[in-house]
Amino acid sequence: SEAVGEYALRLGDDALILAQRLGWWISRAPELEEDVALGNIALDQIGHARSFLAYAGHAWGKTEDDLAYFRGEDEFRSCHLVEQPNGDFARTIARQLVISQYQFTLYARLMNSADDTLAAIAAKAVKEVDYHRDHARQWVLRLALGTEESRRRIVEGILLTWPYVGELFEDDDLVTGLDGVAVRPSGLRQAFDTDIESLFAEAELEVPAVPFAVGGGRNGRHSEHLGYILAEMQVLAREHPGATW
Amino acid sequence: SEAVGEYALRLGDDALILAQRLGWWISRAPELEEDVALGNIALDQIGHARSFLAYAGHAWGKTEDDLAYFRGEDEFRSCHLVEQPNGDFARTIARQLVISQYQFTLYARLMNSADDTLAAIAAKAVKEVDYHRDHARQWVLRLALGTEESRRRIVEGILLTWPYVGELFEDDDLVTGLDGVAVRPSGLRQAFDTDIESLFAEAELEVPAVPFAVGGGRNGRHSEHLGYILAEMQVLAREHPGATW
Amino acid sequence: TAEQEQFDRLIAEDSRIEPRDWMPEAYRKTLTRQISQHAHSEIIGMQPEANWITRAPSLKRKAILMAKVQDEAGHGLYLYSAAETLGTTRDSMMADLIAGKARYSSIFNYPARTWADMGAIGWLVDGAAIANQVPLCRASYGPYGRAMVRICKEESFHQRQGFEILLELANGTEAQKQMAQDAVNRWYAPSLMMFGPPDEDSPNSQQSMAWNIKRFSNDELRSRFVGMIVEQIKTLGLTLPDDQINYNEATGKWEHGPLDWNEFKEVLAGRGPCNAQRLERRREAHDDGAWVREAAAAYAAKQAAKHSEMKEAA
Amino acid sequence: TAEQEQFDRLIAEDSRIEPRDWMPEAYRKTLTRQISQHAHSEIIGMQPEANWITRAPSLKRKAILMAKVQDEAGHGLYLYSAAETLGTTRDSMMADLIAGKARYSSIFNYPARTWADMGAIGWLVDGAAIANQVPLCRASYGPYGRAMVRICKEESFHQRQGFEILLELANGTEAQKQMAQDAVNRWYAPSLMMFGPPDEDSPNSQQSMAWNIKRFSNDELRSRFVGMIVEQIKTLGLTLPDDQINYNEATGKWEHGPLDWNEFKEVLAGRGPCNAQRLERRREAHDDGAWVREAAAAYAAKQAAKHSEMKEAA
Repeated sequence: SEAVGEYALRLGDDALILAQRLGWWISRAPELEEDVALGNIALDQIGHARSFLAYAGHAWGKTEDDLAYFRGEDEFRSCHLVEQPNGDFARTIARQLVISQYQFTLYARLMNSADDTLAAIAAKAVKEVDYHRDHARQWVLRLALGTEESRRRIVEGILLTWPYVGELFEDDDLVTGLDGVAVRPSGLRQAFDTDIESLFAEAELEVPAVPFAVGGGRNGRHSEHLGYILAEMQVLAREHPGATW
Repeated sequence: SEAVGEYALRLGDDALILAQRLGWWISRAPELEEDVALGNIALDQIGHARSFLAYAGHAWGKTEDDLAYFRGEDEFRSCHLVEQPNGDFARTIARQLVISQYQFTLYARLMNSADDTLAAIAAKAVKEVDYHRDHARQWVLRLALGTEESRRRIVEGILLTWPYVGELFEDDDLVTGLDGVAVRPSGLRQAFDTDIESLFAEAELEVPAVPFAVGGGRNGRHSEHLGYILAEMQVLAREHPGATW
Repeated sequence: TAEQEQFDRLIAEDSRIEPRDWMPEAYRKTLTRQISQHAHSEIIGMQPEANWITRAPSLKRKAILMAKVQDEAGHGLYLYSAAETLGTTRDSMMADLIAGKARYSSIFNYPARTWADMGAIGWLVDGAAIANQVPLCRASYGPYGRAMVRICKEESFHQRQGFEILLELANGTEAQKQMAQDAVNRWYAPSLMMFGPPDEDSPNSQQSMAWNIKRFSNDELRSRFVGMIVEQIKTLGLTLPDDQINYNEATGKWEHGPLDWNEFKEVLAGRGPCNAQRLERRREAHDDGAWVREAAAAYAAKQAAKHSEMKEAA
Repeated sequence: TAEQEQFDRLIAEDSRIEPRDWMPEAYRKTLTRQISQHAHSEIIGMQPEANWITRAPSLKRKAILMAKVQDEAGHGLYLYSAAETLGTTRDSMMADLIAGKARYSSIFNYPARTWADMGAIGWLVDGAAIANQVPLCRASYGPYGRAMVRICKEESFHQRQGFEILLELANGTEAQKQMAQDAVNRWYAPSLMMFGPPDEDSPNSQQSMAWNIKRFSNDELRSRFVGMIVEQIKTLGLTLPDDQINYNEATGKWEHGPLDWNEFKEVLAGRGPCNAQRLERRREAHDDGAWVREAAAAYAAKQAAKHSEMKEAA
């Protein structure tokens, strides 16, 4: 149905935009091991994006590439979090921590979706995201407890990331209407908070007291960053409409 | 003629791509006075670009916007220098020093072009570029003789910029064929070297001994940066072909 | 005191207070806060528009937009200078801004999503700013009033350019027209809220009016602004997203539909779409520029030292 | 000496030299240089392809390209490890690279201008690399040979993917076909030069062959490669920019037109289109990552200290 398609778009767009951001790091990471690790995470995310978008496309007779390359900014359904700039490595890790904690619980629950396809994609994805989550958590510990500079930077990275946490957990008519099929974002909040608290306790960090930014990504109201991301991502495909690659 | 049009494209594209790069600084400069100053320089360059491109367009029945927004990467004629990233303020200033020294002598000679339009554009532009040149020279002095950090940065900025100096002074069939109309790039070299030497002597800097990078911008063979610049610059115009703004 | 009497007399005469004049501390504080907030608004206000400089869809529009954003930096400079005459340095005002301690106009916490926002911001946001600022040209504090004269002249130029952008879009393709209408829909209410809360919720206004800083109440200015745009929207061939606009013959004022003051308070409290982003960008530019400012200062000091050495030697 | 004799015997038997074995200093030096250059080439070689990750025109291609560039980082890791067994640390090799003291394959100093370059690099550059590297799987130094086995397997996968990209373009729109032909035109000669100078100008090759590091001469490998691509280009329906390719019945070897060895030397000397850019990017990534590596090291040290404290307490 179109509602399921809309829901799959949200999941797919988060993964796609995140992969697009992470892809930048490949050849620029702090060490070769991280070129590999961030590359792996980006690859997993692009894999999830393809699955979700291909499935979403059924609702409108479109392919994953139609959706990725030929939608306008207001047709994307990504959250503001994944649109945020990479910044330094600490900021990327902070964003990665939040998104993978969120995706982990989300996919773990989506495995029980009444929609078999969503359940199957989630069952595969959750294992990979578990690794992403672990990767981010390990780095948060290393950076928070490493050197003075790394600590300053991860604190700053978390501070810059936190305004975009709130949007992830907002319910709306679409998800409440898809009871049993979609996972309610608000229901993921507690697990998220618990996981963050235990990590931050070990890392001697605090959840920053910053106000949440108004989101709107699920309705096509994006941060000012998305336009730039799409201009780059879509430029070649749009120069050759109808071409296959 | 098409040859004059081609020549005007080179001048216009240098100015356009430089303005595009400089435009990024507005709202990000080290102090408000520099938002204004870099904004002024960008504005002057966009003005020169419009004059040159409008004139170039006569050769093919195209407008300045046709040329700016609907040419592909290989149809641009900009030099690699102006395509280089902004980097930090020092790198922008180093690039600005080189391009405005070059443009200043170029326009000063182009005022005597047998082509009245080119001569007129140059006569107006040379006064503005004289200010750009002075702005860059003053900043080179401040940065080179300011603090240890600023000195380190301007030395690095110059080092990163110098590989792209050589291309500016290369002659080719087009310019030699336009004798009396075009200014021969090779003929600008001596004035450039003299001006840089006197400045560097005062700033206690040295011309870095780095090999020149192979250019090719005048024939449409660009640095890897230009594709990104154009993707951003042209995205909106191309989304609405035929629209006026 | 005699000083207070002299001050009161100047105010009563509607004369100007100048930097060397004595003034009550509260007056100084109020003005410093207002002028610096105004300066901060110019600086932060550069960001939503700078967002479209590299993507402007024609070279003419790119040049106009660059010039506009650059003008805003210039306005910031005038205003910080005016505030400095009251005894607070630009550096300390900047520091407050970056620390998140100072306010700026809340409207700049909304994103500039499309090119049409360049039109809507120019027409509505600059329009509201001008309606606010024209009376400030007669503000009792001299340097502020004079800065406003200069600024208003440029702002009305900007407003006209914004209107032109919308007009071009409204007469363009279907997609362009939609883009224009969408931008007007999004900026309409926030621009009305730029005049501040309704009079009954704006207790500080009284004192500012008594001091001849403010000349008209929030609601009065808002009503005038509504009257202005309700005419102009017809020329655009677009609509305002408010079906309750009407002219009240009895009061002689324009009235509008209810505004979501809760949203206003949320954004003011930091929970708008772009608050974090705007401050981060400003902080980043400030921090990244620190070494440049230090270098300039060090160089100037060395030059000064050299100069005085030469003088002594002579 | 007995050690030298033992070494000579192992080489004569075509056996493998292992890290714990004695080896002549010149052998160690030659290998260290060759393996580290090879590692550097993998790392620098990531850049031209990374240039298209964010712009890949389909999600499938984006995923394949990401995986490929990531594999190259992996190859770099194997190779640095192999070189480390000869007694030089990765850090010091990296430092040489960044200081501009170490070489890497010159071909990566050409820009990846269009998407079709992803095809041409895969097909021609990886193709030439494989032709070079397959014999290296039998290199006398054990860790090098084993690394090459792993790498060659992945590289041939990459080459096939590059070929597929070109095939898709060659069968696509007119613009795609042109893009493909243009990329083949640009990468053909540089890929042939990847095998190194003609045999008569390559004096070092003799010693490497005597040590069973190198197995075939530059010209021999180049000729085989030409024979391979001359067949494959037919399947693509494109042409190679060389009308002098022919099979010499007498020698049983493929011959090609003259190559511009002057350009080769220029690029080698630092005067290619992207030499400065490639090194700058690597240096930037290295410098920007310094604090991260320091943090990881500091954290590991703290954890180790905690661990040994706990052990002592137990």
